[in-house]
Amino acid sequence: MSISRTSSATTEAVWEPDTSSTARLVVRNGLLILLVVLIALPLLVLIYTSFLPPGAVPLSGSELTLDNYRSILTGSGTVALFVRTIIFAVGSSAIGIVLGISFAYLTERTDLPGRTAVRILMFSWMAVPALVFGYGWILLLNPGNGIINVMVKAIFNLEQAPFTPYSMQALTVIAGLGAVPTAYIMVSGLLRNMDPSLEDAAFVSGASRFVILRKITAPLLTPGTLSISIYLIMTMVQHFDLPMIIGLTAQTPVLSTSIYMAAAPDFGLPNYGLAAAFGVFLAILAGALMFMYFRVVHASERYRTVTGKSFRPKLLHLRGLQKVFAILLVGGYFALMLMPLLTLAWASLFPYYRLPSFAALADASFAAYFRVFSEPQTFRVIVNTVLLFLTSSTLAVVLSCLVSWFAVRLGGKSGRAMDLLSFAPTAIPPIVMAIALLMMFLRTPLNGTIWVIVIGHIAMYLSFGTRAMNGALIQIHRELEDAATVSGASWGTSLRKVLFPIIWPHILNTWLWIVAHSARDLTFPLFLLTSSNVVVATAIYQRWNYPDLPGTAALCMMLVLALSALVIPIQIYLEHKNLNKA
Amino acid sequence: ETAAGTNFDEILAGAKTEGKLTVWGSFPQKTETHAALIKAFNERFGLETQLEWVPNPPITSNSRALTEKAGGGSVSMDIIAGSSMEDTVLMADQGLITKFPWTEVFGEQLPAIKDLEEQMFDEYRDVALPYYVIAYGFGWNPNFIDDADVPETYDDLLDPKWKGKIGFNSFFAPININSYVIGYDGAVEYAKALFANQPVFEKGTLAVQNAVISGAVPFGVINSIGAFTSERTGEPLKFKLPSDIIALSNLHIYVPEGAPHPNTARLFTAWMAVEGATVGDAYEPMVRPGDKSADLVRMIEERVAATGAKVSQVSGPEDLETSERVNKTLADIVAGK
Amino acid sequence: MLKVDSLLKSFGDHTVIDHVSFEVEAGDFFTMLGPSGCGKTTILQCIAGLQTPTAGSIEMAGKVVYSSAQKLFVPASHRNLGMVFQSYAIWPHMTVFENVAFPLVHGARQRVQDVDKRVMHALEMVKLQDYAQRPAPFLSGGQQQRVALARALVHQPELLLLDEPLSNLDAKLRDVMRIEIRNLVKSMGITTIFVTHDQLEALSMSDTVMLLRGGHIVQKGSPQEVFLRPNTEFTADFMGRSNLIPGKLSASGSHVTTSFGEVACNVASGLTPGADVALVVRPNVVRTVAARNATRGQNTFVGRIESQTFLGDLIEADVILGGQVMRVALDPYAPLANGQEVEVQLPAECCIAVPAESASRRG
Amino acid sequence: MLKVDSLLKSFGDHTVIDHVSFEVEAGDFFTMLGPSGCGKTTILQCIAGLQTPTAGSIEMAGKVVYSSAQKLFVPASHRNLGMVFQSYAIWPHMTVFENVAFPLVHGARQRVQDVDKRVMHALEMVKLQDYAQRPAPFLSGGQQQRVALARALVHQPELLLLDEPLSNLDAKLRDVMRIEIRNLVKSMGITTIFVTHDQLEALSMSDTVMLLRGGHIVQKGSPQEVFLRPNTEFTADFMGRSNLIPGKLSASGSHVTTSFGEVACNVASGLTPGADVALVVRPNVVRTVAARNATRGQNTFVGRIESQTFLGDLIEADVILGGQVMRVALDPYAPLANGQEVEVQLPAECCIAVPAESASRRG
Ligand SMILES: Nc1ncnc2c1ncn2[C@@H]1O[C@H](COP(=O)(O)OP(=O)(O)OP(=O)(O)O)[C@@H](O)[C@H]1O
Ligand SMILES: Nc1ncnc2c1ncn2[C@@H]1O[C@H](COP(=O)(O)OP(=O)(O)OP(=O)(O)O)[C@@H](O)[C@H]1O
Ligand SMILES: [Mg+2]
Ligand SMILES: [Mg+2]
Repeated sequence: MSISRTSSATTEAVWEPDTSSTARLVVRNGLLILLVVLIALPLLVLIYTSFLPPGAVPLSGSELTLDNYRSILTGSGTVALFVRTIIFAVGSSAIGIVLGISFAYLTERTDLPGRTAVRILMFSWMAVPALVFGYGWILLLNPGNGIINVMVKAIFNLEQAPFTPYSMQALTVIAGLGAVPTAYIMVSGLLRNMDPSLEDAAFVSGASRFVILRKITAPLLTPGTLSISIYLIMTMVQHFDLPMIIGLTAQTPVLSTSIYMAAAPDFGLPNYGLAAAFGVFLAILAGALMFMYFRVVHASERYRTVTGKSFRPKLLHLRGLQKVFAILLVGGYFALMLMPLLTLAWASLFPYYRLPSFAALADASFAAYFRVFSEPQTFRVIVNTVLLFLTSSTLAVVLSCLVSWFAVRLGGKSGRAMDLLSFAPTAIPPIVMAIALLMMFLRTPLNGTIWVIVIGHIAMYLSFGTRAMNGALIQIHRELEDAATVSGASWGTSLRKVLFPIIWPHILNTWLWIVAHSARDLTFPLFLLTSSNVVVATAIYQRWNYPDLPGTAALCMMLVLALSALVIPIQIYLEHKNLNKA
Repeated sequence: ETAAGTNFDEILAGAKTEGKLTVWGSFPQKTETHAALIKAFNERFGLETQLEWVPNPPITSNSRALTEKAGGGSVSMDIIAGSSMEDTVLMADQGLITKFPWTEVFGEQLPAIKDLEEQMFDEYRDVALPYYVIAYGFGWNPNFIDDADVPETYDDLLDPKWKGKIGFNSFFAPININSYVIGYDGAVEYAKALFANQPVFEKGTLAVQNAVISGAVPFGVINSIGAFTSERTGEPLKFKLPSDIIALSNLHIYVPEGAPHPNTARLFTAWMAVEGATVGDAYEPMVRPGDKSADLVRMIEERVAATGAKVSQVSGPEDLETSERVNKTLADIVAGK
Repeated sequence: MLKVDSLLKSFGDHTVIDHVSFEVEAGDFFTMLGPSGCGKTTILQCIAGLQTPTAGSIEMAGKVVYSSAQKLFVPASHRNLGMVFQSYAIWPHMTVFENVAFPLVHGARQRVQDVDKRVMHALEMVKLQDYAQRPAPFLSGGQQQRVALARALVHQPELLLLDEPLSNLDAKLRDVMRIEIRNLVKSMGITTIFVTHDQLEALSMSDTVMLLRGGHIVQKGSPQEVFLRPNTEFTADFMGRSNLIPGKLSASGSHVTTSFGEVACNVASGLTPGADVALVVRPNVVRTVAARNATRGQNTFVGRIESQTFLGDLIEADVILGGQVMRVALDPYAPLANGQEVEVQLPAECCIAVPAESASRRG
Repeated sequence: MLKVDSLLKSFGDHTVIDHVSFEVEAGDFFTMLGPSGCGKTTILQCIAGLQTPTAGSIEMAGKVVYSSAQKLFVPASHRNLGMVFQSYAIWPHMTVFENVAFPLVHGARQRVQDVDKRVMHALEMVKLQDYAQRPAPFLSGGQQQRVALARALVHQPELLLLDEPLSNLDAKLRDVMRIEIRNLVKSMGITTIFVTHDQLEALSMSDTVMLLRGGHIVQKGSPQEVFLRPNTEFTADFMGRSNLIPGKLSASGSHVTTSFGEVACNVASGLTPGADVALVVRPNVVRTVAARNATRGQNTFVGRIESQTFLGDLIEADVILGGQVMRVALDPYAPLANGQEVEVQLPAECCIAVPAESASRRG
């Protein structure tokens, strides 16, 4: 890679087939190095760690063994563990996808009342930590005094509690419900980009609405849906909050909880080696899914339909029962999602938890909120949290934009490498990533600060960010950028002044998505916790274990409100912008 | 970083220059307690130390310290507080903590330190100090279960009528401690029977207590600290010791190798173990091991006298070995192996 | 066959189809022509049942399929239509065969027995029988266009609707498809409604052309009628290159007084002497020769060539004639020089006077 | 001004530009014409610096901007170009003014002082001065096209590149813009390279036309040369409707023997007597009259009208002539009937014999 310059001062001449400007070259190589450090290095640490003997800490100089693999492969429970993991991941993703598709169809293709509100709410739900839902559901469904159980028992005069959150089924359903917003947002993007004349053509051919749905709409959405499903399954395989608080009792450990239990037990030494070896299997599983993902994405290229200029989405008019049913479905979902939140809100009002009743209302107070706020630590927690999600999401989005640009616009070997690298974190269990980061930054001044968590989140959410930005970039005609280049704009200027402003709504949406996920993530903050880097998610977890239920609930509510206050206005702004454009 | 002193004066002098202290510990819990402790400590020794208390469980602190040490640097914390005897021994074996002549150095200012040292068994006499004692028992929510119905013994928990209704620590405490009385085989057999009764696992004994208070389970196996705390706050929780086995566990406080403020750390550790409970108990229940006057000790004596319950407490390295085996086996069972 | 009566369609306050009425004879190739946004697609979609009109009625083969008065709306799937979309709307997840078979297999009509035979027959009609098993995305634009046609025709609809089916094809292919489509539907005798904004397509394919503007019908008739006897400046201008020369109708009513003299011409009906008119003269009817000093006949004027553009088959030249620019077609094989004096003859039978349009209405 | 030497561009094994060399004079309006996929855009993008050639060299205003031998590549932003894209590439998040000001404000060149004045001047040139503050998406196609032009010209580039700038406009607007663009760049004296697949655009706008096919140059010359004296069947066919009649060059070398007789004609250079040739006859040079029984002169044959298509300005008819279909243009104002016997006269000076092409090469 040599750069030669002509003598002319105004002429910047380079010799590098792919990158025709020095800035671009520098950025590309910088990105590649960054991605390798951020992603390939943790993978290496993961593999190295998996060969450590039980109880050894990485870098302690202990000799390497195959014991962990041996114990996993010969352990009688391994097969069951994998099967359970897959059932959980596939099951919950299926629920998420099916509901996500239904809602996306209703809001994008029918005249369902309150479509915009649904869209905005869906985005806001994403910001609610899975933990919050988990705790809420436990309060609602536990066999002891779960509100629903108590009510159903009273109404039907039952002896036994009819529901329990502590079962594989409940775990799957609860996780599935939580996955709906993510699925919804991805699917509605697909629907928006579909040429409605494909459906019209079938309608004119004499097909009924149902046949069209079955024979045209569904198959057309299949590749896109499949790739979304694979993505969801991957995140579900690694999802550990809910399996932790529900699955343990249900005695249904999955891979992610096994890793966590090995890496962060309650006594003895963490078995990093075993955790990493599990992680390697998880990575292999995710890698296989990733392979499928790329196959599917590739296949879906040819499904991308040419759209004529008569593109004008038409809304299906819902009639009578259809409308009632649709409203019930959407309303039901939101009610279902609201219940755990309301339960927590209720719990936050009392010094100790009581079953909801009017009698109890007399004792309600905001004492827990005041208590939480009066603690000196709270200020630091808030600062840390804000710092964490603002910087990690902003940096992740900036990186995603650049990586996607190289992957989509420039292609070639380096583009593909970046695409693959940026997607790889999906295959690395977060906890393993956290261990790796701890190792990597131990001797740096970053150790123990919030910045290590920021780096972890950037690495984790890069995969989503690049997927989203890839999608946005593909839709933008590259002539728009070429026009800037030919106008004499440098590469940076063409991105800054032309490309990014055009895909601004996508950027903002992606940013919000990462904000929401970064604010709710527990794995990194918990694993890398020190005195100075507590964030709200860890504070919630600590309080729950304290135990301080009202405090926990109060913190949860404050987090949800704060995130909603951020998400909802931006969503309204974006909706408004979209409407103006149409 | 200051050099670690070898006698009280050096340590005190060192502490004066250090001025900071980072403690990673799960007990005591409240920030008010932490504030009161450092205030009393500073007054006692004429210091102006600032305390940073990170409420991490000992296992997190231990593994972090080990990792940091292996990584070749100093560790993040000055003091780790809350480890069981099992974990303390493990850390000593890993070289994270080394022997220190506590009585020799601090015996004059804090005479009771000698009693505490004697609670450690010989091989590990000087590596750490016990500063907390907890007893396991049954906690229940009187709103959901009548006092009379609450099980009396561990065997009562196996009754099928409690299926799915018992709150239990997901890391199986105190079955491992009970093994000192019932042996490895007895503990494993018991655990299998208990798991078949589908207890509601919560991550940690305190989480079990939480579930009981919220009514998610009518009762569960909890420990005395939490029980006493709830008693003070008026939460709907009652506590009693089992009539067959009373599991006791000491929690320990120690200074890891490479602590950034070794002098303050030593001084605070010694003071905390000896006098901390007296100061802290005003804010949350704290019971110093060997404090004959404590309520807990009286409760245990009464229970033993009334029912003949056996007290199960670690008494030597062979016990630790047993409990480690139990833990491993149970983990395998739960993992489905 | 098709009867549209007083069709009205508004979006909010914005009326895009303003009480349009017309009839289409069975077997006719009927073209709706007009500039972008004039409402062609909207009318077609109302006929198809893909949009609901605001008011009016639509009758198809004697059956009312929409009537605001009777509150009647037959959905698209029950109107027995064939339709080809601008974007083709070929289903990418199916083979060519499956695409074409769809209306037979999934249509709301009675089941047909010989799906295979009929699909293959339809594919033969569009000469794609060899491509039956090809996945639809692996077709060129022209082939996709043909598949769309076969799909629209396979169930022998009573009415075929075509919405700018040629606009995504390149010029050469468009020429070919134009003829193919017309021959095909004519040979099957299917009534066809064709939407386009390209006058050449309209002229070359249609039996009847209906020219629309801003939701109104401007002129309706055979291609020759519309082209040769425009009734408005708009029609004249829209149907092809035209000189629109402002003038006044003479007292006799058979001449137009222009800046360069009296021109004998045909006169659109309804014009009274003295009216402001536009004289429509197509460039290629003008006979232009180098000026001779001989006596000049009727409708012959002298001008000067201002500029020329070579267009291959002809040279388009601007001739200045009494201050007026007249565009004329010259023979490329017999070039004239710029600035040259020329004699311009306007054949009276090829000139037509239409009502002048206020400047603001000129599109 | 521009010198492209032995330009090679491959994608993997697939060579799309095969050692193409040409020069463009300063101030020339130079058009690259060719069917879809022949490599026009690729050449243009190599000139612009938006694609990197595989080998060759490109010189612009005396400076080498690309040379594989010297390993030199000047990026697009430093080539001082103006470019108009097929999709206009108007930035939708900016106003018209901001769009046009962009090259001045963000260009890599020395800062200019009078941005406002120069932008308004550019907008005046394209008659959009009143639209300066309009957000770009609220413009019609033609207006967007003009903005693109203003943006490409505002910084007075040395070279203007146009990639099918008219193909997204409707026919009427295309006519207008064709003239406007040519006048504008000619008045500014800017060297322009224009890419199109529309022969009418090429003929009407260019000083020089370069016809491409499959990455090769087929013919280069003035529009008249290329249209009137095609050197291949491909050129003849591509430049406009042509009858390509197979025949053999007679011994005299000035006649072609066809299935319906001997035709006197011009002969492309390099043809030897007896060679297989195609006789190129444009439909509109053919004079067709109802058959009379008078004696017939040279190049006059009798045929029968097979079919006719009304195209407005003319009627295109197929005449059967000795088993050969000859397409001719008829006068729409003097119609002839189908089946009628007609006399067809082929003016010798308008007929040209070119080397016959093997069927496989016919595009
Ligand atoms: N859903 C809608 N909401 C508001 N206005 C609409 C809607 N659909 C169409 N219009 C308006 O109706 C008018 C007619 O549109 P239509 O699509 O029928 O035009 P068209 O003649 O087919 O034009 P084109 O040649 O561009 O396809 C346009 O002004 C358009 O903006
Ligand atoms: N990135 C690419 N990879 C592979 N082949 C390509 C690529 N870009 C262009 N080609 C091929 O190069 C050839 C020339 O393409 P080019 O875009 O220059 O044609 P064109 O003459 O501009 O055609 P059109 O009139 O359709 O725009 C085509 O066969 C095309 O398929
Ligand atoms: Mg339309
Ligand atoms: Mg091109």
